[in-house]
Amino acid sequence: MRRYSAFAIAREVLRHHQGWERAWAKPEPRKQYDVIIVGAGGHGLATAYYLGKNHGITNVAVLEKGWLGGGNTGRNTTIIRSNYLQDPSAAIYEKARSLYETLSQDLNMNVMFSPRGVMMLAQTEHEVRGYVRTAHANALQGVQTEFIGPERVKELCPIIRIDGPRYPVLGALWQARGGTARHDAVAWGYARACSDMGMHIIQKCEVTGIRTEGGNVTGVETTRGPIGCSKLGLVAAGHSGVLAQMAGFRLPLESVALQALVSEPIKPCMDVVVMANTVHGYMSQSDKGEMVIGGGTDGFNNYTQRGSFHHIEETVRALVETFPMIARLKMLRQWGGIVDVTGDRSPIISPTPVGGLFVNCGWGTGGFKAIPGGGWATAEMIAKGAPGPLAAEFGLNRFREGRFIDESVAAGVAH
Amino acid sequence: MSEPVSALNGASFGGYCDVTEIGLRGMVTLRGDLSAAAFKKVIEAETGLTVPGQRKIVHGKVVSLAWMSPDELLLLVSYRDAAATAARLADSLNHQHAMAVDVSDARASFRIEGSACREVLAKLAPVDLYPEAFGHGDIRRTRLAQVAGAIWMPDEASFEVVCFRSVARYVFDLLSEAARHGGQVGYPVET
Amino acid sequence: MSTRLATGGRLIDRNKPLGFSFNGKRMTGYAGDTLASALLANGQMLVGRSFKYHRPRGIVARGAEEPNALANFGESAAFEPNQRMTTTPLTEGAVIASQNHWPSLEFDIGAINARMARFLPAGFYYKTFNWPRGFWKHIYEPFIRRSAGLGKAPKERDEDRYEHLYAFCDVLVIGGGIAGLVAAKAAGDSGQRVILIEQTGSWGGRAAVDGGQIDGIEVMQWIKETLQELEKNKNITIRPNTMGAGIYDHGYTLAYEQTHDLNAPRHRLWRIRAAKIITATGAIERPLSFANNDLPGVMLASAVRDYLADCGVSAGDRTVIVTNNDDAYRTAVALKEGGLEVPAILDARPDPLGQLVEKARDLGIRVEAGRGVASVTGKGRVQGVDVCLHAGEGAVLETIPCEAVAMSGGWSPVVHLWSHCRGKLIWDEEQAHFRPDPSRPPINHDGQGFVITAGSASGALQTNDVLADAHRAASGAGTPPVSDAISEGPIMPVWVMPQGAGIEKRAKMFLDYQNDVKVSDVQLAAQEGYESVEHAKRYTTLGMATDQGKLSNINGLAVLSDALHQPIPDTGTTTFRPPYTPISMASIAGDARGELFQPLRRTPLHDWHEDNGAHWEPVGQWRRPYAFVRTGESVDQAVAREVTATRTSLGLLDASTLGKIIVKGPDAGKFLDMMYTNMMSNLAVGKCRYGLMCSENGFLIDDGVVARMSEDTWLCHTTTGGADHIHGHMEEWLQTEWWDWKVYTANVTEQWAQIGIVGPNARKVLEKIGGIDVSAETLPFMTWAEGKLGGIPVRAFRISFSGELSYEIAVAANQGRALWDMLHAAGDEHGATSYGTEALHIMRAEKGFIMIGDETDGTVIPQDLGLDWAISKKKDDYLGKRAQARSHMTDRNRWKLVGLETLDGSVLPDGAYAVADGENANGQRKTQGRVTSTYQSPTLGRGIAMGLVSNGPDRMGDVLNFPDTDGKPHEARIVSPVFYDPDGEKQNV
Amino acid sequence: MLLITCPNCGVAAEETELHAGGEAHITRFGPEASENDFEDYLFRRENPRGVHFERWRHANGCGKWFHAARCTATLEVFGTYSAQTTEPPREILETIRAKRPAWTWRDLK
Repeated sequence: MRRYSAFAIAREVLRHHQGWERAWAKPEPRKQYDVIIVGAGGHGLATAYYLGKNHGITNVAVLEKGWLGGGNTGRNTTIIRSNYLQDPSAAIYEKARSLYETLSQDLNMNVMFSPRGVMMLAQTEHEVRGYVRTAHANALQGVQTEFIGPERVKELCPIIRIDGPRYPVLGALWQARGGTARHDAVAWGYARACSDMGMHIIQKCEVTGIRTEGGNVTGVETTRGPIGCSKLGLVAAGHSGVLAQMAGFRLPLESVALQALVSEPIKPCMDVVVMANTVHGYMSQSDKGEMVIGGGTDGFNNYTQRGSFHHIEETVRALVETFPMIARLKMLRQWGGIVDVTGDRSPIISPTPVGGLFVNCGWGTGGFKAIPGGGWATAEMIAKGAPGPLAAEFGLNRFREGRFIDESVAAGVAH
Repeated sequence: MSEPVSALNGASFGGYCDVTEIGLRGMVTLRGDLSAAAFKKVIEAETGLTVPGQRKIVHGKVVSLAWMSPDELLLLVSYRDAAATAARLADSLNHQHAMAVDVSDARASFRIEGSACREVLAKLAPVDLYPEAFGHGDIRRTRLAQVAGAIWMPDEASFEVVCFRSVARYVFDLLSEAARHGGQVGYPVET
Repeated sequence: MSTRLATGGRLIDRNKPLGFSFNGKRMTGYAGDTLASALLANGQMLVGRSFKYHRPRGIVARGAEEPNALANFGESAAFEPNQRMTTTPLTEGAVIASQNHWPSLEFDIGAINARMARFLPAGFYYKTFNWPRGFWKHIYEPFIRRSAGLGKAPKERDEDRYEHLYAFCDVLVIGGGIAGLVAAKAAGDSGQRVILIEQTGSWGGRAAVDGGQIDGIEVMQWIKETLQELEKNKNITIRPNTMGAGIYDHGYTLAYEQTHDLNAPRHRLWRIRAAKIITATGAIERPLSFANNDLPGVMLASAVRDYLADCGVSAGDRTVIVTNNDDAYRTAVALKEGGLEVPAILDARPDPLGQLVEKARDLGIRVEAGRGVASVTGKGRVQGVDVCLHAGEGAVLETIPCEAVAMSGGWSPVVHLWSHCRGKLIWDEEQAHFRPDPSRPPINHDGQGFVITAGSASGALQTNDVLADAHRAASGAGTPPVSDAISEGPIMPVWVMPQGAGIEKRAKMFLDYQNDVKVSDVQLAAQEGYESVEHAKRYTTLGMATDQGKLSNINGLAVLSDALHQPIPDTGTTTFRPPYTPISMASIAGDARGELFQPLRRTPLHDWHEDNGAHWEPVGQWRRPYAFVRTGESVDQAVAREVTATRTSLGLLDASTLGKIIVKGPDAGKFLDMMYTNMMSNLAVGKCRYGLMCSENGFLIDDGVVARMSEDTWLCHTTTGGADHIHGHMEEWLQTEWWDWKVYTANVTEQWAQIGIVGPNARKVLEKIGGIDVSAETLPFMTWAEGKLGGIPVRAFRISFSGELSYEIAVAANQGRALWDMLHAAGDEHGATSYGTEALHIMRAEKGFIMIGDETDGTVIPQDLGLDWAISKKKDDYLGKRAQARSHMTDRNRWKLVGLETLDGSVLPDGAYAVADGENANGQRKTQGRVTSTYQSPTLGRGIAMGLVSNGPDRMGDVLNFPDTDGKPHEARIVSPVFYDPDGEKQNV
Repeated sequence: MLLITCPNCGVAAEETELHAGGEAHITRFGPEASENDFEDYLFRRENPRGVHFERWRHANGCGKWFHAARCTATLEVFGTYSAQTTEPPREILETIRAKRPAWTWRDLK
C-alpha cells in the first residue's frame, strides 16, 4: 500500500493525481475463509482490522450487502465520548475513545478525530445529581470528566443560553477529550488497512442464509454464492435480528429509526459538542461549518431509514430554545438510520447458541463512538472463542439473569 | 365559605377570533358499558338526553353529554350541580359496574369565536376541520400542540375547548397566539 | 456587463423603485426583482466566492437551483446567512453582503487556494494532516474550520413569529406551472378538495416566459383565466410563496410558506395530509462541463432568458449560446428579439435541425454545429470563448469575444419529492435524464401509490406532453388543453466538452460550483475505488452543498459512470432527502418558543408561590417550589428555616402534584394486588396503606399511599412524576391483559389541591378552623375521613412523609387557594411556614424514608431498600415478582439501603461511590456502594446520608471511604437509615 | 408520519396522537415461569423486516389500546383491531396473505 502523506500528494500533483491506487481491493470471494464478518460498517471493519492486527488472523472476508460504511457509520452525528456511568460501558467506550486518539496514524488515513470536548447539560436538579454521580464513577473508571458550572458552560460555548426561562443550565458533565471524527473516513480507513492486510472486503454481497452443522457454523449463503468459514461474526446493527433468525435464534433487539439533520454551513461559532437530554437534542459544528443535530428515536419498529417529522420538530424546538442564534439558520438535510435497541439499551458482544457464531449489535444510538473498542473486543472474542474483559459484561445471558447495564439511569437518553 | 375560582378566572383575548376562558363548569366523567340498556336508562333518566354515538356530543337546555370512548361519557352540567349530579348518578348506577366522578375542578374550558375559528384550531390540532369533516354535533379528543384536549362546536361559528386545569394558561396562550391579528390564513374555509 | 434594459420585464414594476445595498454600495432595483436580478441590473456579476478554492463566482440560475449566489442578508435580529439571492424578493432597504471572502469580495486572500488547487484534489484531507499527531486538532483543523463555512453566524435572538397549520385534502398539487394548474383544475372540477402550492410568487412556470398559446389564447391570458376559475371553486385552496419541502410517509407533506408580510408570521409550516399528491415540480436545466464553466457570466440558458423576460435584465450585450438541445435556441431568439447580440450558437450536435434551429438561423444568428467550448476566457468574468470541435480534444478554432455564456446541457425532471418516500426512477436514454417510474411509486398506508408526477416532473418536456400528462395525472375529464408549441429536435447527451478533453481541461470543469467539485475529482474518486455513488459523493462532496446538487448530480453521475465504464442506471442516484430547499429552523419550532416552548403545569397555588419568593424546581412539566426564599436569606438558609419551623411548630406544603387515581369495581382489589407488591384487597374502608409498584422487570417504579374509599373503590396516590404514567400503566394492564376484570380507573389528580399540614401544631390549626374531627381518636395515623373545613368540603388523610404529626387535606382545586389562605391565617400564631421540595426531602431522609428517583434509579428492587415488609408473602403473583427471583436479583451481595454517617459530621459528597480494594479486569477501581441521598440535617446539626452498600445491612458499624472526584477521602460509618425519631413517637400523637 | 385508524373511536389518527406499545400477542409469564419463558416474554421480540403485529394506544385521543398489523419495511398498514384478543383476527390474516403469499408468522399455519 502506498502511504498517504503531504509528500505523496506533492508527488502526485506532477501527474495530475493519475497515480493514486485503489483505497481497497475489489476481490472475487474465495470458497472458504477462517473468519467471515457480516457487515462492513465501522464495527465490522474494525473487528476485521483487529483480528489481523492483534491476533494475526488475516484470512478474513467482510461481506456487505450494500456499500461499505453505508449504514449507521455514515449516518450518525459523529460524537465520540466515554463519560458513561456503568463500569462496563465506561470501559469499552473509553477504550474506543483512546484508540480514536491515534487512529489517523494507525490507519494512515486522516479520520479527523477532533477532541474538542463534549458537554452534557444538566437542566434539572435530578440531572445535576445524575451527572455528579457519573463524574464520581468516571473518576474511579479512569475516564477524565468533570462537572462544571453554568459560567464555565457559557465560556466553553458562548452561543448557548444558560438562563433560559424553562430549563436554565445548572451545569454540565464535561469531557475535554471527547469530540468528533469524520465518520466516512473511519470506515474507509479501516477498509483500506484491512485490504492492505490481504483481507477481502466484498460489497454488494448480501447474506441470505447461514449454514450450520451439528450446531456449529460452517458458512453463509450469499447473493454471490455460498462461502464457507470456521467462524462467523454478525456485525450488522439494525439487521442483526434478521440474520440471527437465519441462524435459528432470536436476539433481544428491536430496530427503530433514529434521525439527524444538518444546517447550512456557517462560519465557526461552536467549538464543542453539546448534548441536552432534558429537552432531547444535541448539536455540534462540523469542519464544513454545518450544525450537526440529533435527537431521539421513533417508538415503533422501522426498517425504512426515514423517521417521523415530529421528532425533528421536537429536537429543533429544543435547540432553538437552547441556542437562540440557530433560529435563522436553515435545515439543509435530514435523514434517518436504523438502530438496534436492546432491553437495557446497552450493546451485545457475545457468543450465541450456535458454535463459532458471534454477534456484535445492539449499540442503539451509541455505535459510532464505540467503533474501535467494539471492534477490538469483538476481534478478541472471535479469536479466542470467548469474550475478554471488555466484552464479558455484554453477553446475551445478562437478560436472563437480570444483570442489566442501564445507562439511562443517569442521563435519560444515552447517545 | 369562599367562592370557587376557575383556573384563569375568565381570562379573554381579542384577535381575529376571540378567545375566552369559560370559567366554572360542571363536568362528570361516566364510565360503564355504553351499549348496556341499564346504563343508558340511568344516564338518559338523569340527563334527559339520549346517549350519543361515537365521537358525538348532544346538547340539552342546561346539560350536554359527550362520547369520550367506547366506555366513557362526559356530562357537562352547571358547576353548582356537579357534585350532586355525580353523587346521584353514582347512587343510581350502584347496582351495575359503572363509575361517576366529579371532575369539574380538574379541567379548564375555552370558547373560540369568530368566522375563522376553524383555522385557529387547525394551527394546533392534527384534525381535519373542514366543514364536511367536522361540525356542530361532533366532538374530537386530540392533541393541542403539546397537550391533550377535546374540541367541539356548540354552533357553526365557535368552538369549545377542554383541557386539564394545570395547563390552562398554556392552552390559553396557544389559542391567543394562533388567533393573533395578522395570522389569518384562510384555510379551512370560514364558517 | 449585465444591465437593465430600457424596456421589458413582466414581473417588475418600474414605478416602484427600491433602494438596497450590496457590500455597502447603494443600488436600486424595482418591486418584483429578486436580489439576483437587482444585482445583475446593477452590473454586479461577481456575487460570491466558492467554498474550497474561493474562486470568484456569479449568478448561474434563476431559482432554487442556484449554487453560487448566497448572501449574508439583513441586519441584527433579522440577519440571515446563506440567503439564496435568486429566490429572495428585493425589499426596500435590503442589506446584502457577499460571503466567504477576506478582506473583500474583489480581493480575497483565500483565493490562494485556487492557485493551490492542484494540491487540493478530492479527498486530500484524508491523505494528509495526519502527522504529527495532535497537529490536526491544534494547527490544521482550526485553519480549515476558519476557511470553511459560508455565511456568518447570526448573533441575536430572532424576534419574528412563526406558526404551524394542519391541512387535509384529497389532492395536493405541488407546483404552479401550467402542469400544476391543469392538474388542480381537473381535480377540482371532479369535486375533490384540492390544495395547490407554488414556491414562487408567480404562476405559470416556464410557459409564462416561453409564451405561445394554449387552447387558442395567449399563455399569460390562459394562466390568468385558469387561476380565476380555480379561485372560484370553494374546494380549492391556492397558495403562492409556498414550497413543497418534503413528502413523508402516509401522505404527510411539509409545505413551507414565506408570507413576505410584516404583520403575519414570517414563515408558516403547513403539515398537509393528502390522500393523493401530484408533484408538478417541473425540470431543471443542466450546465455543461467545459473548462472555466464557473466564470461569472456563464449562466444557464433558461436563466438568461428568464432574467430578460421577467426582469428586463440582460446578462451581457454579447452572449454566446452553448448547447446540446433545441431549448437553448429560445434564449438566442429571445436575446436577438430583445435587441442584444448573439455572436454564435455553439451546438455540440453534428446536424441540429428542427423549427427552433431554423428560427434562429432566420434571425441571422450564426449556428455552429458540432462545436463546443474549449475554454471560457477572461479574468474574474467572461471575456470570450475558445471554440473547438466537440468531437475533438479541444484544439482552439477561434476565439469569440463575449460578455456572457448561456449554456444548456438538457433538462432533468425535479424528482426530489417523488423520491423522498422512495419512489423509484428510471433512466430515459432518449432525453438523457432520470425520471419517475410510475410503476414504482411511494407506498401509502393502504399499500397503494400516493404520489403522481405531472408535466415535466414526469419527464414530459414538450408543452403538449406537459398538458396531457398533467391532465392524466389528475384523471381529468374530457380532453387536455392543447398548445401551439413547435416540435423540438432530439438532444445529444454531453457530459464532458469537448469529448476528448485532457486532464488539464477536466481539472477546470466544474460540476458542483459551490463545493468546487470538478470532473477530475469524480474521476479520481472512481480511480481510487470510491465506486458507489454514495462513496463518490462523500469523497468528493459532490451534491452536498446548500443546493443539494440540483445542478451537479446528473452530470456527476454521468462522469462517474463513464469512469467506471458502466451505464448510468447501474450507477444509480444518491438518496434524495427532505427538504427540497433549506427551511428555517424557526419555522420548524413554530410558536413553541419562550412561554410556549413546553407546557408549564401549574398547581392551584402556583401564583401564591410565585408571589412568595418561590425558588422554582422543574419536576416533569410541573414547577414546584424548591424553597421559599425571604429577603436577605440564601436558598440553603431558607431550606433550614423551613425544616426547623416544621419540626418545631407548623409547616404547610403544596402536595397538589401528587398523583390521585380512583380504582373502582368488583375486581378492583384483585387488580391492585397485582399492581402493588403489598396486599391492597384487605385494606379496610377508611384506612390508608403505603404501597410499592414494580415494573414487570422487577424494578421499583413508584410508591404512594393507597386509601380505601368504599367497598369497591380505592384511591391510589402516586409520585408527582407518576400520576400520568401510572394511570397509563394501570389502563394498559386492564385493557391489554386482564380485560375481563371489572375495573374502572379515573385519574383525578387535578380535581384536587392537596395541602400538607405538618408539625406539632398541625392538629391545633385544623381544630381552630373547625369542621371535620381530626382528633387522634377519630382520625388515627394511616386513616382518612371526609368532611368540611371552614365550610369547604375536604378529605383529610392522616399520613406523614416527615415523621411529624401530619395531615394531607384534599380540597377541590378551585377552592385550593381559599383553603391555603385560611390555613396561613389560622396558623399565623404558630408561625405557619410554607416549605418546598428540598425541606420535604431532608425531613424524609432524616426519617429514613426512600424517595423514588433518589434511592431508586430504575435498577433498584424493593428488596434492596429493606422494604420486604411491603412485599406480601401471601400473594402468589404481582407485577415484578418473577423478575425478582432471577439470579442477579437474589444475589446476597446486592447493594442494599443503609444510613451513612461521616466520622467528622461533614456532608458526604452527593453521588460518591464507596471504593473497595483493587481494580477490575478493565483497570477500573472496584466499588462496593454509593451515596443515594446526602444532606446537612438542620435537625441533627450534622451531615446525614443514605446509600446502597454491598450487603450493607449486615455490615453495621463498618467504615467506608467515599472519595471525592479529586480523590479526597470521605469516611463514613454504616448506620441505620432512620436518623430521627426511630420509634415514631412524633407522628403517632 | 404514520396514519393509523383507531378501531375504538374510528379516528384515522396521526402518529402524534398515538403511543407505540411494541409487539402484540405476547403471553405473560408469571412467578412459575421457566427462566427461558420469562426471558422470552420480557426481551425476545420478533422484530421482523416485514409484517409486524403491534400495540398502539390512542393516547391523545380516546385513550384506548388497539392492535395494528403493519409492515416495518414499507409501513403499509394491513389493518387495526381490538387489543382484547390473543391472536390476529382472521380477516386481518387473510388481508396479509392476499398481499404477502409467502408470509409466515410464529407457528401460525
